[in-house]
Amino acid sequence: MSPNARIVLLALAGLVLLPGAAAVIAGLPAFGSTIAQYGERINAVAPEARHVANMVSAINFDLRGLDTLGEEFMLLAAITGTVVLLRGRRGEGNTERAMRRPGRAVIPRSEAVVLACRIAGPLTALFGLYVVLHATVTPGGGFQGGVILASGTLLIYLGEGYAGWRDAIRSHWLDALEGGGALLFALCGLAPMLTGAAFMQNILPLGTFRDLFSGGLMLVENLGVALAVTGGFTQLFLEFMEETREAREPEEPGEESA
Amino acid sequence: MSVLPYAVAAWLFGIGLYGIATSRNFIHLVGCLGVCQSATYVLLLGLGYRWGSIAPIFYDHPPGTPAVDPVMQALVLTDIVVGATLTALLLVLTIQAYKRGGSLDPEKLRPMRAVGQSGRDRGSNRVGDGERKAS
Amino acid sequence: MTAILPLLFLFAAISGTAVVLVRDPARQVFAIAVNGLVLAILFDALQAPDVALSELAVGTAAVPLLFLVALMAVKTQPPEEDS
Amino acid sequence: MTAFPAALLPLPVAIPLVICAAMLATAHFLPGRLPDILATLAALSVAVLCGAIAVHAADGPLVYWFGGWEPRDGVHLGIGFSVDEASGWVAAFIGLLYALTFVFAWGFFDRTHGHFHILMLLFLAAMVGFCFTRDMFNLFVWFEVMSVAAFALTAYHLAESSLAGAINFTVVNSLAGFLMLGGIGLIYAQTGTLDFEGIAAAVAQGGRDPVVAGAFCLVASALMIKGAIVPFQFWLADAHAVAPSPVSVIFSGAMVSLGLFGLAKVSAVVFGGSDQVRHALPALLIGLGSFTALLGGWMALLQRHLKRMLAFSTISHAGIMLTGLGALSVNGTGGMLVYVVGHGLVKGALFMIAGILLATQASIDEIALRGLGRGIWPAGIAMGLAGLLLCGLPLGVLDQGTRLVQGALAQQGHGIALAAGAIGAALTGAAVLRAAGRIFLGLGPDPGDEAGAPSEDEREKANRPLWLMLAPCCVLLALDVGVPAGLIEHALPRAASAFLHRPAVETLAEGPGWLPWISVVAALAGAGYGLFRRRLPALVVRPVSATQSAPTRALEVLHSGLIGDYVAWLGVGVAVVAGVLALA
Repeated sequence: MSPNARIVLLALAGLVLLPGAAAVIAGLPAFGSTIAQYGERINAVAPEARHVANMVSAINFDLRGLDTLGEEFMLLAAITGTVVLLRGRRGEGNTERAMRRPGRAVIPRSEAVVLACRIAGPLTALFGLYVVLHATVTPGGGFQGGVILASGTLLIYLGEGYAGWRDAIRSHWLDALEGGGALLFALCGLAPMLTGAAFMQNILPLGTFRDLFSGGLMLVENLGVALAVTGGFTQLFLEFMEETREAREPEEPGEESA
Repeated sequence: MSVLPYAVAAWLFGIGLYGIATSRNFIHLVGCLGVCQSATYVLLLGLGYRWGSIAPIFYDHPPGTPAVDPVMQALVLTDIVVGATLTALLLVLTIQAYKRGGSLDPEKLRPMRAVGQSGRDRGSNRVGDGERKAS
Repeated sequence: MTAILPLLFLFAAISGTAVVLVRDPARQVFAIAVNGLVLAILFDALQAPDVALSELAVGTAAVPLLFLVALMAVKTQPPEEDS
Repeated sequence: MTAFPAALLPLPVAIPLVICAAMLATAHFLPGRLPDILATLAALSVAVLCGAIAVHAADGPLVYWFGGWEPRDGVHLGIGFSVDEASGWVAAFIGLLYALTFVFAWGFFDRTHGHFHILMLLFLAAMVGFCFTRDMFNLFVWFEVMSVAAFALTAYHLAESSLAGAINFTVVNSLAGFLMLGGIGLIYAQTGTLDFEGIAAAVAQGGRDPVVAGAFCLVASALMIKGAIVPFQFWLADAHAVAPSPVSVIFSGAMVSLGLFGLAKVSAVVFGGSDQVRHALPALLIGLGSFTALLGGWMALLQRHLKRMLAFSTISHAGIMLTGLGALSVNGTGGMLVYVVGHGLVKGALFMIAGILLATQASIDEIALRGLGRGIWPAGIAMGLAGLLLCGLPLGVLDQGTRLVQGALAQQGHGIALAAGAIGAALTGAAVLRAAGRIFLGLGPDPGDEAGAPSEDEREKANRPLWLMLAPCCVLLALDVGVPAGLIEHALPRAASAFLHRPAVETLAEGPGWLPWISVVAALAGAGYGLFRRRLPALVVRPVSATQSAPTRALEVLHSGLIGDYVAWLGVGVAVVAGVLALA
């Protein structure tokens, strides 16, 4: 089909769908007028039932924890898939050591960059940890914090260069981190069943409302998610960076962090 | 105003589809897919919003204060993870496809081409990519 | 507040359209990052700070980074000769 | 505290998840064969558990609330699993198919540190979750986990065609996910709940509502994309043809039909209360289904790449399943459920035979393989039998499903759908039988139109003995033929009514007994024509070739492999669904 025919086809479909979309939009409750009963009910019930302030975390880790379990394993599937697809060509064996082109000079980095990264790295890590730990009281949680932590590891790359980064971060540690985090989450589901409770039932002490350690089992699940996401995203960055290394003329490290 | 968010969501999905249909570069195409996905974020959060409500975090406000719908937010959170995973996977596929096929153009990469290695193969029957002009 | 929200929605529509219309992937990356940022601000205005934080981490940092690296990988590597 | 049988419900999902997380955590220390063993055992335990659940669900659906969040004052707070007998058996069948696939692939993926097994186990867990859940968003989550695992598995070979196929698959199915999520957002905003029952109750009270129709349009389109219904079918041939053969077994045997299974559940249980949806469904499903059955069958006949041929045959059979669904009766849906299992068994066996040819003869091209299969004649017998079963040989589970679907269609006077299904099955059977004859008997020296079809050299590692690959294939065929018909006849009326949430019926009608034979005869005739074209009088051959060529070329051009085209057709498909809903 020629591109023009394609656009005509799509436009025709759009024309048919337009009145339908208009009818649907007209039938929806006006923007901002009301929210669904389910959400309203959770806002009413969950603070008291689970002693947590952040309703989104309560839903993610308790009320609808199964969704998050699925989501975590979706991430795991994607990252495993990425690893399989990227390594398939390189061969599994090559990934343990930094791939350095023979004869390539190590590019010196300016002192300022190294220093800035050595300062910013720990700060990013701290911020990530803060976001992870405060899942039940303020915005954030294992996923957001994990992504921030993984981004922080990229600062090692910026400051210490590729080889230093590659030496600091080993692929099978990341596998262990990712798999271990996901395993922890899944076991949080199964463990309560041993006591006769339901899958993922919150059987731990709930703590005090607005306290950092509130929410019981949610804290463990949050930790599992944080581990899995940190490991997973770092693995993702690592594998992607690896793709750029086989170039004939490697790029100046640092360019891509714009 | 009462329909704007939904209209924006529909627009984003439509323009994303248009982008995918006309894209000549896989990396660009992955970006367009992200636009389609952002339509779902906007739709869901728009549906879960209520004027004059606080965020569903009862830290500075006592429980019982009217808050927006936390369920929609939880759904969108999951959706964002979906988006990140899809983007990563598609980019990997794109990189590998480029290495194999030497092109990032969706019009040039074909899943399977017609071959004619059998004994009596008539050219008229072949529907190869030769018939498609890379316009 | 009432005036900001519609404006943000319109910005989201415009920046999304820009992502589609900027056909050069190297420049599209910036459009994607801007789109992510606009969406993050919009989500925060919609009282969804959790989602905004995720979108900030994923949409403006992680995803554009992956795009950049993919672009680099494609630019720096000649395709293989064999299949 | 949940009582015994219901307390089993989370396990078939949790066990594979735990095992694959543990496998990933220890990926670099696992000895060679352990992933194979663990994965096979996990899949078997899923099958056994699901079977046990299905047995217990005979008296009524088992319900399980995660996190102990039981509904309070009629509001569903948490996520629930609700398993009726039919869903349980379908999940058990899926577990079994995985176990046999793991045996089939024994040692095939030994260089990936168990990563293949991790993806497959995730795929399995997602499918079981998809069958069991009673929550719209949870359905979406499993739908996406399924997709993501499948995307990565498709591209495993890293050849150009497999990457292109995987990209098409990923883009189209991601769009399906977005559509589905949009639909879920709409229905949630309108009804205020995500639980199947809750939505059903709200929908039934609501009357004609464009939002409900719109939500259904989006969700149904998404599931039809997964189920490869025309005009959403394009991705399937690209993806199934290039995926490693063990993965294709799962794709065709379980994933596609699971999309339609989901559609059956959603349209009957969730949106069944809407008059608009109920009035639109028969025309929509039977129309699209008949068209799909014919187009898939015709395309299958024109292929020479064996896996691509089987992929098109899957499209055709998905169309037949959809017509069964479109009857909107206990009879039709029951037939479709049996058909899902039977088709999975037969199609799984056929993809395994394709894998055997890839491994032992290092080719998948029907014409290139001519006569090369003589050395592995047991595979030839299996392929011949599978081809006959595929076109409707009155024997076994697939045939029982076919008859029930035909019975439902005949009852409601859908003659055209009846004919389309029979012709579609005959065409796919003809294609498979022609390929079997050419490969294993060396017949058909001069290929017809199929010579111009796309094909590609491909090979898979030949590191397994023939018997190890043949055994799971034979088990699948034996199951299809061997499961006593009386068992299904006895349980199905009850199970299908429970699945649809309708009052139980006594017996189910079957279609006319001569119809399957017509398909078989037509399939044999079609295969014979393909193989003995040379020896037939020109009077027969010329008109047939003349009518074949033009539509053939047009169809191949349509299946262009270009993602832009597919997206345009996707838009058309959604518009068709919306149009039919609007007119109802």
